[in-house]
Amino acid sequence: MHKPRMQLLASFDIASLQYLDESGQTTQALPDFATPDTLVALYRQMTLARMVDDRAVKMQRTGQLGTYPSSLGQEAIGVGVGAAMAKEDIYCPNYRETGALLERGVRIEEIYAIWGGDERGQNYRHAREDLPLSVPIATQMLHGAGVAFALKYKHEQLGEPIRAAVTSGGDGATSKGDFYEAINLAGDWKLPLVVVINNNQWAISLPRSGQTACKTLAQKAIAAGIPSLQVDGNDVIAVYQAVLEALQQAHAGGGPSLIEAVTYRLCDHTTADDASRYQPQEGLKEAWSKEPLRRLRTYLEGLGIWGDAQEEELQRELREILEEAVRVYRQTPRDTPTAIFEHLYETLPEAFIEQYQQLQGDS
Amino acid sequence: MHKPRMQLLASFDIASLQYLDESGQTTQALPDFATPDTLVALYRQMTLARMVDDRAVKMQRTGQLGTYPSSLGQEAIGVGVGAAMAKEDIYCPNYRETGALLERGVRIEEIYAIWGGDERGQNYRHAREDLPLSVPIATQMLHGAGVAFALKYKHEQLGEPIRAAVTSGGDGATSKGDFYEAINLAGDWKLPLVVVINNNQWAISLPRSGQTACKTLAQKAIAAGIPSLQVDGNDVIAVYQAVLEALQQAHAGGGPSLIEAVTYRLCDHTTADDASRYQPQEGLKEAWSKEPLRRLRTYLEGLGIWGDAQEEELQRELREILEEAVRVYRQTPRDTPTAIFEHLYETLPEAFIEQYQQLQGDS
Amino acid sequence: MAQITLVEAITQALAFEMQRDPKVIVFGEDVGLNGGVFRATDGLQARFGRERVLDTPLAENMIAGIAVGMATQGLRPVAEFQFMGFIYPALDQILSHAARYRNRTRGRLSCPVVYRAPYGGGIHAPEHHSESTEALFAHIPGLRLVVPSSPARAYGLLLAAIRDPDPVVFLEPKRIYRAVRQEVVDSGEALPLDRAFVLREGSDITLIAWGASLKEALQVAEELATEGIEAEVIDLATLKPLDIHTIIDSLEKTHRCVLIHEAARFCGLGAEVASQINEYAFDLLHAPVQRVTGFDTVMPYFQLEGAYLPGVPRIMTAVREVLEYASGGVA
Amino acid sequence: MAQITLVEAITQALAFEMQRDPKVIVFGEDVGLNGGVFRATDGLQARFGRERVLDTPLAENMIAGIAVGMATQGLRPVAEFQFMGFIYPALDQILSHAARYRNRTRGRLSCPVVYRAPYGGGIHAPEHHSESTEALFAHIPGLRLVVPSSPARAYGLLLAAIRDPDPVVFLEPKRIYRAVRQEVVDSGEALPLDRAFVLREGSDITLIAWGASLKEALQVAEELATEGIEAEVIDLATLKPLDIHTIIDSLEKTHRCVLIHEAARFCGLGAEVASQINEYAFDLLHAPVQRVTGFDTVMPYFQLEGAYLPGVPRIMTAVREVLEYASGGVA
Ligand SMILES: Cc1ncc(C[n+]2csc(CCOP(=O)(O)OP(=O)(O)O)c2C)c(N)n1
Ligand SMILES: Cc1ncc(C[n+]2csc(CCOP(=O)(O)OP(=O)(O)O)c2C)c(N)n1
Ligand SMILES: [Mg+2]
Ligand SMILES: [Mg+2]
Repeated sequence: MHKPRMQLLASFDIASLQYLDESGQTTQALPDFATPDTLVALYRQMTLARMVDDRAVKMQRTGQLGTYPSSLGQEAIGVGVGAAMAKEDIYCPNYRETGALLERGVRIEEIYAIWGGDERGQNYRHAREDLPLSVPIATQMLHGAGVAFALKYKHEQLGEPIRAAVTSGGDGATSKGDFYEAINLAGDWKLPLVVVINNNQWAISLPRSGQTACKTLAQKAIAAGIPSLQVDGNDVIAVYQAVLEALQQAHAGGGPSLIEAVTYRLCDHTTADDASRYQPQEGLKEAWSKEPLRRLRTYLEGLGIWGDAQEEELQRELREILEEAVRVYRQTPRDTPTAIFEHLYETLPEAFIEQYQQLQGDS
Repeated sequence: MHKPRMQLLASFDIASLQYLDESGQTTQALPDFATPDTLVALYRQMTLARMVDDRAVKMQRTGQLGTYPSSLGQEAIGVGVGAAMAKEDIYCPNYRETGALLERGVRIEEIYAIWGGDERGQNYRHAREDLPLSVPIATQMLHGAGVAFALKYKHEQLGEPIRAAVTSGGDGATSKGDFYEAINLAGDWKLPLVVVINNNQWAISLPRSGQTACKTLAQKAIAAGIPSLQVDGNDVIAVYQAVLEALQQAHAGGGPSLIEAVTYRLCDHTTADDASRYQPQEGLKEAWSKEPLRRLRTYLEGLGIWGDAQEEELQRELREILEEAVRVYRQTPRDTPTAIFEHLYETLPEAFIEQYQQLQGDS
Repeated sequence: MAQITLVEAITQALAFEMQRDPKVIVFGEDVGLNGGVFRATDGLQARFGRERVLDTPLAENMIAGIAVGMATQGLRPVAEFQFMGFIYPALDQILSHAARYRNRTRGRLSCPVVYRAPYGGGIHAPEHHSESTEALFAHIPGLRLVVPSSPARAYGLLLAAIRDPDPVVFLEPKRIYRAVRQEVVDSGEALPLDRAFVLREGSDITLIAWGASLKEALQVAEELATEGIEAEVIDLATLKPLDIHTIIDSLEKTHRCVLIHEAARFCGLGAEVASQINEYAFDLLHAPVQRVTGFDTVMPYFQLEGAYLPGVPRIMTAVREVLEYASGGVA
Repeated sequence: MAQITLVEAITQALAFEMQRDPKVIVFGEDVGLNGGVFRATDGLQARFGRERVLDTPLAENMIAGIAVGMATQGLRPVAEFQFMGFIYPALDQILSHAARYRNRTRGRLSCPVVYRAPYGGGIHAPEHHSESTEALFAHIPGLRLVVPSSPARAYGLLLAAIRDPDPVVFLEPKRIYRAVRQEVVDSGEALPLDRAFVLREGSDITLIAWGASLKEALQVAEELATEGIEAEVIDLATLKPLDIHTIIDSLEKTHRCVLIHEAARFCGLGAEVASQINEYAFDLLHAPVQRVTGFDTVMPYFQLEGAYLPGVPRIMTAVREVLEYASGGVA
């Protein structure tokens, strides 16, 4: 049979990055930022994220919160992303990055308000330019590209400081056209955008293997002509380093990049889900052995700067913070019904005043 | 500065295929199918496609046809695709593959009817299972994936014969989420689908370089985890061979693949367009030197089986066919106005009978 | 025989038709092993296999588009969108292709797809999980649009939808997915896709609704009955094509009408129904038709969804206005 | 001063506002060097540079989505969709995000985008190039929806749309892009986005339309005038929010009304306008409001588009019916 002779046009490699393995051992020299102080700070924030999530799930169970998507097991991604970002960068998140929100300055009671069914939660006191949580999968990645354009435009045309946008999404999000259209445009227009994929192996009940025939999600960036890599998403140092480099590239005018952070969803998809219907027990057990907090703690213990005393003190401190946030959340009175019209437009058009007044009368 | 050490996870190559170069010389041994008879048949069909397009443009200029998208310069793609397909395979085209339609058995007067504003053109007498032309960019690629699923399902579950689907689109189409979602699903579900990209360097006024940062369009298949290659789209042998292999793979249960066929749009985008507003003259001149008909004719002449006599005879024969089709097209009476309701549903619901009757009364 | 809920009736209809017709396939996000986030496809994959009950990658536009391709080749795809709030990426394929394939090819190819989606508010769900934008689909020529409101109608209408030779958007009022149980004979009998159902007869006023809002409509009718006012309650069920005859028949008795829907008022389906009533029954009306609807604002996060939804008090107010209306001009 | 067409007025408004406000950027398919397929952005790239007038890759969902991101950061994006028939992939971003950003963040972020698209039939274009599905957008809470019908109104309304702090869908009736020329002072003066325009005064019947259909509405009014019948013609211009007051003021004189639109009838905007008229002016009406619209079928390929579109004869028939209507029931 005829065997055609082909000419090689292009070659692409996908590589992965890790610093701390699952047993808390370093696999290579740590990057410069990874001072003991920074690592403790990261550990603190991951611990806080886990507590915030845990408390949210408990509140949902007792009817104090609506459906909630925990980030259990994935704390290194959110915290790594949030910590590597400059304050001036803009975050365009999906809905599952508790750690990143905390790093950005979103208050715990705001997170609770959002999932407690109150739009006011998205009116962050800090991080006022960051985008709100986005529920429709992957749509936020297009916002991310738009934000990145705006930041580039405002820098280059209007003389404002250099900034970049970071957007996040799940493994499921990479199947949606929005994801692809966003990275393709970002590559085409060389936008200062960092796309972080939280590959937690599941999109509700669909395992990562059912989502795409790709060996890695990182390789999807090849379709946009932009650089990408895979990182150990349970290794906060690797996440931080990858995001830092990506942001440096973006800030320097080098354009976008994509980071696939590999982790595992150690919880139900949300409190409305029952993962035991579809999730094999073995996978879960193995995943627990790789989770991000313990490995960092082991490493810190190895450095001799962490132990039970520090852990207890940290837990106590964070519990206090959490309790205060829960208190504020619980004590916030409901918004007034007319609020549903008050932010629809900057000024409510006359055509809707009658409805507004009817609502006033109703309540 | 810290230089992270990375681990290689995966590597990908993109290669290209050519048999006949622009001067009509072979660059490697021809595949088995490329007998003189077959090559003459391909040349005939490419010539016919060019004549059909040319006449369409002329009819548009004289008000006998609506907006028309010529495939001038791109005839090798349509003809190569259509010729490589088995009759039983299903074609899910965009709007610019005159050659493929002719190969599939779509009649010239049907093509003219479509662009003459008459849905009856899409009611092909032959190729009755093929999909109609699709105008909204890239949407047909999802149909292609669905068709491929149906063919696979009907084969594996209902015992019908093995068949595959072929879908085509332009370089512009590769920027749209539909394209990506289609290839990702096809890879995921291992569907018998061949995706052919007619990279004619332009999406209306946007050059290929403005569409994506990718070096090749073929590499976009890496994002779906499916094989791909680039072919010289002005070399009908290369196109034919690539589609044939892709179809063999599909028929054998090996799943989808993507073919980027590189060519050049030697005409306006459509008759409604004026390419001189945006197209550099040099590019066009260079592209003319690579166009597909002349190189094949040169090759056939080299074989000693083609010359002015054969060319004249062919022109005469095809002109007759064309004139007959034009005659049929022109003599077809308009459809009756009520036709706009008669195929809306299988049976027009009572709720619309009144409107139907009003229309009857109007006309 | 077992009493089943509306969502169980959906499952039962799917199972019946899959058993009867090997060309019926079911797909969507999480419809396989997980049985759908509302369990509407529960057990189907175990029974009919992974070849006929398929989890798709996450892409609604894709789900809609492949359904078109499948249907043109003779399959009977039943595609699930997880929530109506995520159906919008699919609108292009539904509007531009599914609804046009038969017409475009002058009958050569057709598109017998069913697009299912849970819809509506009132279950304290997160943002985008409480949408009712049926009017967008009602405007699309070539579609059928169906909303069941009881287990029996869910069963019969879904069977009809799957068997229909043309595309059907089938919206399931998730607020009442498990609200009542009813005996539903698994007989495979379909209900007509062009008829409204009179759920309660009455001669004083006509209440028109569909889906979950019928709960409030019937409640209002009960309350009115205690005052001796008899409301006729009509379930439109098939929103397109609309059964205006049943409505006019009712207005010949009642001369007064209130329309109820969760969706925003402006350009909602209520506007179409009201317009047709005015066109066909102008002289029958003793009062303007009133619409009680969701407000013309975004569906709120759940703390305030109660303020948004048209509850019994708002319906009652409208009913009283309509009943008390005294024509000031024409007479 | 030069007389300009509607499409030139669009260009003029874009140029004025780009000059005035460096945060205004224009993008879409082929809007740069090519100046848009209808030349609405002709010359803008040459004048304002490739940084402010950008050709995008081919993806409407992307165009809509990046506009949201840009707008939240203070830019004033004006995005072009090449034809309304290709806007559907953008619906999700427009409905789920652009229209909700302000509300979702309780005013922290907003989304001052303009989404422009040529729309409507009658130019013998290929399939999908003649759509008028404005009703889909009219149903979306949080949006403004605007359709100009003259060069001057195109100029003033587009300026208003760009300056508006909230998202605007701006549909341009391409059938009349070059139908008339008019002097338009390039003064930068915007028109209000919540007001209908009375194009012709009359006391016998009110004709309501928008966009290209006003051509036929005015033609009908001319014809009626020769018979001594004075039709008032209203251009809705801003379809959402709707200016019902101007309509009711007119009905106080005329008591009769015909609505005209190209879009399919079922759940078209005509239904909403008719419903509001019935709700607010029931007693004023001497005849049911009639709708003259596109049929409830797919916009045909161009050979039969004339049969589909609501032309002068169909409007005239409806007008006569409304004028001759004698109430049979209420009086
Ligand atoms: C467009 C859209 N479709 C469906 C859903 C419902 N849904 C919510 S989360 C989810 C799975 C997402 O998986 P992935 O992207 O991996 O993110 P993860 O939840 O695992 O973090 C689905 C289907 C949605 N929110 N948006
Ligand atoms: C979704 C969509 N957007 C816009 C258009 C208008 N349009 C028609 S062809 C075209 C360019 C297509 O370019 P390409 O995919 O390269 O195909 P080509 O026409 O070059 O064969 C555009 C923008 C369309 N038909 N569909
Ligand atoms: Mg996931
Ligand atoms: Mg092209």
